[in-house]
Amino acid sequence: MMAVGGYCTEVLRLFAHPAHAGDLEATDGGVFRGEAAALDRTAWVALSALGRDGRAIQVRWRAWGCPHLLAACELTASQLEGRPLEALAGFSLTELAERLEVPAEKLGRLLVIEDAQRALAASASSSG
Amino acid sequence: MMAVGGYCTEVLRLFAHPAHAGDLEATDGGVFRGEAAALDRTAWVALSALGRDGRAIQVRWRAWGCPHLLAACELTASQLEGRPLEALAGFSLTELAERLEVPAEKLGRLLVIEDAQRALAASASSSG
Amino acid sequence: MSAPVYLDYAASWPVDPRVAEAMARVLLEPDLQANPSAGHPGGQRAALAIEQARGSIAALVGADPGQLLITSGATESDNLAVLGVARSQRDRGRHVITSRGEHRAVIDACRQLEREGFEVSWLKPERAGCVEPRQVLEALREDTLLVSVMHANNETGALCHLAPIGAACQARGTLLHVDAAQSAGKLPLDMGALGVDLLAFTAHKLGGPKGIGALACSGRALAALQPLQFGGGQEQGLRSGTSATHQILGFGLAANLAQESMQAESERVSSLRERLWSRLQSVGGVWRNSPAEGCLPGTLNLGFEGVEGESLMLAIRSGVWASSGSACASASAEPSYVLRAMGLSDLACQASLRLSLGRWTDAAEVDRAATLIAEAVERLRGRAPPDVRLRIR
Amino acid sequence: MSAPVYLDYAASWPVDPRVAEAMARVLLEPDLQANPSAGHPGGQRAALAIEQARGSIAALVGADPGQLLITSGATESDNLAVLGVARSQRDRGRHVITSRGEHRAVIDACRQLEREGFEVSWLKPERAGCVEPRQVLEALREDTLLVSVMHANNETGALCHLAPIGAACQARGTLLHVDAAQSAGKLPLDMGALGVDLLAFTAHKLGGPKGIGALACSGRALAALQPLQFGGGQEQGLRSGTSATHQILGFGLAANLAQESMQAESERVSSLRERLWSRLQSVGGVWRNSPAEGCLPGTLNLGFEGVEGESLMLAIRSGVWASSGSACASASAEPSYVLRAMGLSDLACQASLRLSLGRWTDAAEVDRAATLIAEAVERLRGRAPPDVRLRIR
Ligand SMILES: Cc1ncc(COP(=O)(O)O)c(C=O)c1O
Ligand SMILES: Cc1ncc(COP(=O)(O)O)c(C=O)c1O
Repeated sequence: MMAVGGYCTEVLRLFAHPAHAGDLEATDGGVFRGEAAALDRTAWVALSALGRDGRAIQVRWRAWGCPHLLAACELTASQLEGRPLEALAGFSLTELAERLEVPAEKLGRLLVIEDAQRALAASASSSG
Repeated sequence: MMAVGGYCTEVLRLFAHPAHAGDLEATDGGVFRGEAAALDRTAWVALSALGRDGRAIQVRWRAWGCPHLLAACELTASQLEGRPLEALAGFSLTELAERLEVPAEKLGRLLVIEDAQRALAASASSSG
Repeated sequence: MSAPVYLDYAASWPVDPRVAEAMARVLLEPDLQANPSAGHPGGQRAALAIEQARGSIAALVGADPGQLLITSGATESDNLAVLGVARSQRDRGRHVITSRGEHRAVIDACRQLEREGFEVSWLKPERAGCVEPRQVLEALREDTLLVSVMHANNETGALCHLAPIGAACQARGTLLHVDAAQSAGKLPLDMGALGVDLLAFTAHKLGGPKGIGALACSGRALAALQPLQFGGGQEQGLRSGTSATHQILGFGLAANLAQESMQAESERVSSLRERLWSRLQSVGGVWRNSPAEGCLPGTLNLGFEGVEGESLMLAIRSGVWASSGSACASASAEPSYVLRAMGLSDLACQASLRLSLGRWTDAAEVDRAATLIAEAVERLRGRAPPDVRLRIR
Repeated sequence: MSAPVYLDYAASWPVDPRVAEAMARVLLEPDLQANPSAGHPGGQRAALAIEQARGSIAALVGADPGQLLITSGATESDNLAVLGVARSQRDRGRHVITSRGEHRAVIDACRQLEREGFEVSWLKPERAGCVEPRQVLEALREDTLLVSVMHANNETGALCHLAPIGAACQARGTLLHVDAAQSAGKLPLDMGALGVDLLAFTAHKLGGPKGIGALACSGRALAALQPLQFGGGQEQGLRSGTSATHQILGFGLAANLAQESMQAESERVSSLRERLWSRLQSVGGVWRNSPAEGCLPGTLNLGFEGVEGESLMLAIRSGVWASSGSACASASAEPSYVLRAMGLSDLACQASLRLSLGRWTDAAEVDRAATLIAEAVERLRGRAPPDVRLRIR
């Protein structure tokens, strides 16, 4: 459902309460990082994950971009949390884009999240 | 001064109180008549004058046409009254048109009054 | 002294007081003041309210909201339809069909097309300003891009049979534009069922504000239009310019009110019109230019032998406001083509008067107007040369 | 909770309540409901009221009432000027000069001219969206029909030096069109003294209603215009369509009110804008896109390092309504040409925000807005990757 303002209620909720926004410090476990930016600089995403026992037990994001991007980062981070480290990439954004009702002209920006995920996964596997 | 409605106050006054509208019956004196219509039938004027002692002692008009024409007829009749019968034609309408603020596209219609005056004068002179 | 009787609804309706009050609230409502294109909640609220009104306006002519382009009035809608289709489709043909009985918005847009190299077939209306379907069918050609005919004539109220024209145009892929400025909100209209591709109408002829109108478009019409004015991309990019929230909301409410009362009003108003006609016949020497059947409920065009129209207008104007000729065709003094085409002499054309009734006309007003008009007719006849009366027709 | 602070005056002003109330009276006044083209006293009264309002509107830009064409807004006025001059003068030349910093109403009308075979010189604005007179002078040619430049840029508020452009155009007999939608009613304007031939403005940017505007024209401009829409012959035959009495009277009153308070308001509003700017500087990493001198009183375009514009808009929107980019340029998400031409990176363009103040902005609102914006900036910076802040320019 579109709320007033061109954003669906899910985007508004995630934008207002970004529980996974932030960074991770290495405590007991390794911290992996992945970062990516769009060529046209309309989106910039940095992910970090705290790995323990082969799983990402905490995932955090920082991003520069439109509300849809920020909400998508929040959703991604919450969905990555708990996954095996080797499954941090390859996560499809189609369902997420639908859930957030991302307008067509912004879909390209979400690919930056995929890129950051891939970078995150690469960092986990190289240190693993 | 233009009053509301596109007619100056003089036209409104003459239209509302056409003292000289009507016809004349021959009483003691001769009654002369002159009539004219515009080719496009946008104006039709009939003048009648009661002559006595070489003068038009009463002048009346009937007309079919717009308010400017009717007001011009009233003004013409009142100005003709009292004139020598031989001076019933040749009366200029320029001053009258200005006084009544006749719009340019209607000026042609006033010529019908001139024609009717000429016919009136001719009728007076032929019977004189 | 009582207020003058307003019998000039065909030129413009007084704004419905309910519409006026709603518009006043919109103009004073802080939440609806923003630019409807703005991204913040203020803009979005205005945009949402507009979309709701768009639905009401579209429903009046059997259209979906997505088919409705909002304009500044029927003049703009007519021009957008005629110029917009022809200019963008000029590679597909150069032929347009319309009639000499149309409103000047269509006539003058078509004259402009002639200057731009198009060929226009000017049909001669056969019935009180309206063309017969047969005339259109005969004029249709391979290269005809557009047919533009009016639904109800603004001078006489005569109604055109649209359905056969629509069917013929659809069969050939020719776009059909209909000027329904006079009929929208007064008679049921379903553009899809009638085969109409572009339908122009305006708020101020149905109780809404002046300066706002619409062009309802079929899908193929939307695809075929070139805008008259370019810019911010409002109205699907086909009519740019900041949306006028209060105007559109006023139009929407007027459309709802018209829809609700259409059936009852149409009966009430046409019976008042017949009452007026029968009272006026008492003065004798009166003829009716409007058809008795197949006519808008509120329009009565007539003439009095021996009485010139403009003088009659002036003679009654402290008590009755009406039009000689067509007020929406502006202040020009040209004799009406529509009436001349009906076989009336120039004299009879100049003698004609349009009395038009609407939502606030009542029987007492009709009777008062009839009395005043009859008196004025007698008075003016007394001032006319005796022969005029006989020769008028 | 207090109402949101409205900082989007550049997109549209709330209607002045005095104007709204006057319009409500007009909409409910029986004597002003008739079609202003009608010959009876109802029509004439409306026409007289309109002529009075026309005088007020014209006076705002130093024009006579006879020079003023009333339109549906600045979009239509811009299109009428650009398309109307070029189309009617195409036998005298095919060259038009404008800039890439113009409002889309001018840009898209000029693009249409290109499709119609005209050649358009697209100047690159050198200063916050405005061209320098030198640029125009260099581009003028023998066959230049029209120059179209804006007075105040809608995104940045930067003002163009019109007088040297006007003088050069007059010396060559080239018509000069100026889009003054942002400046009319806020700064003194005398089109004659500036050598401007066509001047477009709109009521809704100065406290009047949406959906009504004007194009003020010199004598030679009036002689050179082809209408966009044809019909009843209103507005000297150059803009047909039933005149919208309530809209024009609202525009007239808004023009009077703007005229009266122009000097005082301009000082008051620009000092509030500086107050806002200085409060916002406390968050650091803020840059100003609007020029500090030669700018509209109410416009402040700026950006915050590390903060994206649309997210900032959303973060503040329960408390502050503003625009990222240009709301009147519609819902398109293209990065602003004006800002890019100022040398800003795409990132910085996307970070930019337009805060615009007007008649009902006060110091308390400015302070509240500054606090809310500063908090949101801090919050969003906390969510951005640390490097963004450094690399943004
Ligand atoms: C048949 C018809 N078409 C078009 C118009 C023009 O409408 P608007 O006044 O909304 O421009 C009118 C009346 O004015 C009309 O009667
Ligand atoms: C510079 C400029 N020109 C033209 C317009 C369009 O004006 P309107 O909304 O009246 O069509 C605007 C704003 O909308 C503007 O800022």
